[in-house]
Amino acid sequence: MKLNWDQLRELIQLLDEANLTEIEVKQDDQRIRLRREPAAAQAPSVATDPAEPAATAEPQTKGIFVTSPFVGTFYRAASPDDDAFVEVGDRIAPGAVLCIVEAMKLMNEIEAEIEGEIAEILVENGKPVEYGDRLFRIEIA
Amino acid sequence: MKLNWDQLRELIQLLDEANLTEIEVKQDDQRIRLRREPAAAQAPSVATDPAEPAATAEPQTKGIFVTSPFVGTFYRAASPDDDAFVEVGDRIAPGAVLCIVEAMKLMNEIEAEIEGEIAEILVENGKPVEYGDRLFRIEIA
Amino acid sequence: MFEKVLIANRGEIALRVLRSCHERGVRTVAVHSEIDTEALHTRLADEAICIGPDDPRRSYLNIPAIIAAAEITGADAIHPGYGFLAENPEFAETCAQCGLKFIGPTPGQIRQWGDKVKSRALARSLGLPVLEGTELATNMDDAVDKATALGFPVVLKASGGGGGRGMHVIQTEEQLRAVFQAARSEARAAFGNEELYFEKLIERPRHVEFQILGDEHGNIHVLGERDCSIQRRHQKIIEEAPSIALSDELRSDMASTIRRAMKETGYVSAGTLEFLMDETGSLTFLEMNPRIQVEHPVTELVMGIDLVAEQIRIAEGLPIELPAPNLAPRGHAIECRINAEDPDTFAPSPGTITEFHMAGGTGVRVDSGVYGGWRVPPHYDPLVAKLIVHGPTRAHAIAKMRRSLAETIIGGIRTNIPLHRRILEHPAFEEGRISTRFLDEFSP
Amino acid sequence: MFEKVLIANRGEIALRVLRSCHERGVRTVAVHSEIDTEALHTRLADEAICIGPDDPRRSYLNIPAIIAAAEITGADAIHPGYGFLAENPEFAETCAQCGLKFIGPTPGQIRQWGDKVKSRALARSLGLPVLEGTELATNMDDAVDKATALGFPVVLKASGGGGGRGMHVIQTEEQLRAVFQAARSEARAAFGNEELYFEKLIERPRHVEFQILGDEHGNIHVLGERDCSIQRRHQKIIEEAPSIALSDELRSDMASTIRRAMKETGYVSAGTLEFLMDETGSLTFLEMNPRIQVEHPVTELVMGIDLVAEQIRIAEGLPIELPAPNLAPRGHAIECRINAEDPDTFAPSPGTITEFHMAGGTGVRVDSGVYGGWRVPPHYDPLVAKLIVHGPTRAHAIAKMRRSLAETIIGGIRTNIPLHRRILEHPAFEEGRISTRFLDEFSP
Repeated sequence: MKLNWDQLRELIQLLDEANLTEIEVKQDDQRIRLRREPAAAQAPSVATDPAEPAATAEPQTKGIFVTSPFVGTFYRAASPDDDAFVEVGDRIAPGAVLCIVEAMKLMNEIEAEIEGEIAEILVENGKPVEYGDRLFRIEIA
Repeated sequence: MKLNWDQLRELIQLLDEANLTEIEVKQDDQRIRLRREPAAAQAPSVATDPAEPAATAEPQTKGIFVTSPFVGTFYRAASPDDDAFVEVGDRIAPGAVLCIVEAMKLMNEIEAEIEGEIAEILVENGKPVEYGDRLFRIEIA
Repeated sequence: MFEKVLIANRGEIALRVLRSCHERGVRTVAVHSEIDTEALHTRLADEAICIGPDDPRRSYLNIPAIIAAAEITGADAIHPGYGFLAENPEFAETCAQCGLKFIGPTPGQIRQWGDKVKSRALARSLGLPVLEGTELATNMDDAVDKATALGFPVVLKASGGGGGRGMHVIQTEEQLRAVFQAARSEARAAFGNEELYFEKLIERPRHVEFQILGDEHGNIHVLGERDCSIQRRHQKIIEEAPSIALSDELRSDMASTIRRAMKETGYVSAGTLEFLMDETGSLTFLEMNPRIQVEHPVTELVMGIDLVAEQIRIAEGLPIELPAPNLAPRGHAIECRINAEDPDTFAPSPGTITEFHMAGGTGVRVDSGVYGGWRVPPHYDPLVAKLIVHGPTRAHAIAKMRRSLAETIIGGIRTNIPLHRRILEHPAFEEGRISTRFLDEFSP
Repeated sequence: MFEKVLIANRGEIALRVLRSCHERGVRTVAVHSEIDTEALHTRLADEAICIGPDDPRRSYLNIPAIIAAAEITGADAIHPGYGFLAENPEFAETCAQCGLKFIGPTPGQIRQWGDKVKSRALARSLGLPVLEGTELATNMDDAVDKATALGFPVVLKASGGGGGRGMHVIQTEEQLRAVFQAARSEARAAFGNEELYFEKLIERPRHVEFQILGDEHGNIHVLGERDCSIQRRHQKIIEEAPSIALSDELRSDMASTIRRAMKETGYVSAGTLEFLMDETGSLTFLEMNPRIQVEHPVTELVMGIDLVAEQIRIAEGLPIELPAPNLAPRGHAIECRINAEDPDTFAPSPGTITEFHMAGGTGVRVDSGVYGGWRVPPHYDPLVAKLIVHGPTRAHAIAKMRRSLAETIIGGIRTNIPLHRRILEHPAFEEGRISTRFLDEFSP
């Protein structure tokens, strides 16, 4: 048996549809092995999503995420009277202040580490953030 | 045995439909292995083997197993002074008495249901047997 | 002392018995059907014998197979658990004939309490308060006469029934005429006994039952009561101890009356006398169950005792051994029966348990015969676990049960946990305003 | 009453606190590191906040992150559990500065008992029996003089140590000269404090500790003792209550002495006074742990109390609420700490738990922060479950623990269950001939 590219794709689809975890095909002594993952390995259903690691590139959305290095409260401006540090569409350079995360009455300025464009602001002003929460998406043009 | 592409696809479908977890096909010593999802994938490790259903055909050993329909004590003869009902190599016909399983002081004669040859006697005289324990393997010539 | 006990049951009660045996240093033999080859009682016993196919009539109710299993393993005694053969006097007799000690009352005692009409008469003769009722109704006209004399509404009951089975509430003569023949056929089919009789209907009763223990030395102990009013179609689903509906005086009066009555019958082993309490707070005898009950743990928790260990001691001929001569309940205990069933439709939900995380921590007891990965078979009782909590007061116990239900996760099958949560959150339950009609009236 | 409590811990103790909060109707906030996103304490809390990466220094020991988590969730109070920040006086102070109630003793009390040399002096001044020992050794020659004056063998201890860390048994002057400098560097590295002192060596001591509770109203209760002699390298692995080594007279004398001493210091919250018992049966003060301990459940079971609920009540400013004024232990309780480690080499064994079936039934309590499918992270404490049993006597409790260990199955990781089984089967353990050297001497 020889597999071609289309057959391989179909195999992968079948694997998914049949809820298998493993297909083994060997050529000469012709060994074929298909395995299904045992059902019960899964955990209680009150799941929450794991926090994203800082600055993760995701295949489906372009760009880099800036995540919170602290637990605290997210502020887009230095004070209620000031303008926001950045807006969507702004070009930023490394070192540019993006926001403040307040923890224990300390105002921690979060700076950009890369050059790019603010594509999305993911947290509302004044809202609490956890460690690792995504704050901004930055597109590197 | 040579598998072609369509056969492989059919195998995967069968695996799914039959709720198996594993199919293994080997070429030269012609080993076919089909595994059903174990009832207790996550289970404690003090496992015992599931009792075989009565009269099971197995791929690796030819013939039919005669299993015990009762819990009790297995006797190969009507009394200690008598000859055994059957010996390995004997040809038997349906209705032939193969052994006795004693339960609650009742001597229950176990009869053959098919024609064939006694290939193996799987329990020693005087030993306890559970429901479903294999007593004899009979080859249907 | 017994060296080896065969446990003629499955599920949580088989494990319950196994545990008390192992703690006592007694070896255990499990019997099981084919589908239960990987069941927890099979796995954890010292020996396991397959006694037949999945159909319980051919395995767990198969007397010759069970006796043969005891014989080939050399067991000294058989514990029947509850259900299956626990109240079958022929089984108890067969054990005795085969030289096996039956861990329970005598066959005569099982028989004595098995027939519901005779047991009412017996209870009355022993001085127990018995609900107003009739003799057996011989035919339709006789039934109408007897029911009319008693006064509608009445409950039509099968003499061979029990545990809530074979009961019909009858409001009028017309209704009686419409159901009598069907009820008779049903009773014959279900219990092999078509005899029917009537009892007065209590509209909104509490179910209150007393736990007793008797030994071969003539000792009888009444170990307080349980309130099992939360029921669905006469099946208990939540039980507690003590009952908040009993005054100390009534509790102590009932205990004396029951002790005297059971001493007179020479009762041996564990048993439960069930009563209905009407709106005025008076108790009338319902039935006597000559066996360990599903809900026994709530009594164990408040009394600090091991009822199954006592059953074993009693069967060995030893006297009952309690931690103190006059035990009083300490704190409050609640049990929720967690069943593999849809919480709304109550349809059974067998299948593979993919996740099994029971509550833990202080004051929480879990009695269960299942585990993650186990496939609950469709052939048997849907009980998958008993979640039992113990706290200093009823309010504490309710709070503990709420948090325990909240942290219990059973995946892969549907369970009645959502129903239990709703009941435990219900103000009427919290305030103790409960009766056997709780679920009908509050539909929580 | 608190509305919301943040639990600054993980694993079984986080769940333990969560349970008492939920039973009290108090909402909970879990904090967790990234790897603990799916941990049970994270899942079961009302709210969960990720406070940092896996390294505990950047998450569970990260004071600003924990305080910020309390601030953004609006928590009223913080329970520190044991370990991590539980005995950090700066953390307790920071909580107070930020308007958060620290559920534990005052920062001053934590500080008072944190330094082992000062705490010995304090204990002596409070009238507690203290093991003969020396002042701090300023240098090598001073150390030799002090140890010689005390008389070899001695134990060289770090003033900043505790919980068995920073200890060396020294048999001779030569040995002392060989290890002194290294011990000093080690103490500086481990505790940030290089001070060393000596105590007399007790060859085969029992570890006996007393549980206390104090409230803001000046009440002090001594809730009996625990025997924690079964240790491996000064880490307790089996604990029981009561200790069979104490006569009723000694128990009551010690309780009076401790009550008087702790009343004098105005101690608030739960705490434990640890003692060593020598071969003659006399007790000498070892250290005071100003927090809840891992082994607290054995006290809860024999006393019928909830120590964590009392900690919360006390922090709310309420008086301690016990079921009876003079509690006496009822029955006997044993705890086995089940660790994710090789039972022979004691190497940690993190990994995915493929099977998790804990014992159940009467008299069995399980406190665990894991579940089937959970991956035990390598970054933290290897404790996966505490198996705790309660029976009417020590013999019953041993029998119950044996059967509980026999039915506990944890797959996918190695655990010390086989070691526990061997200890529980050992005649010396059964007879109560135990000391902190049990494992060295019997190698069960």
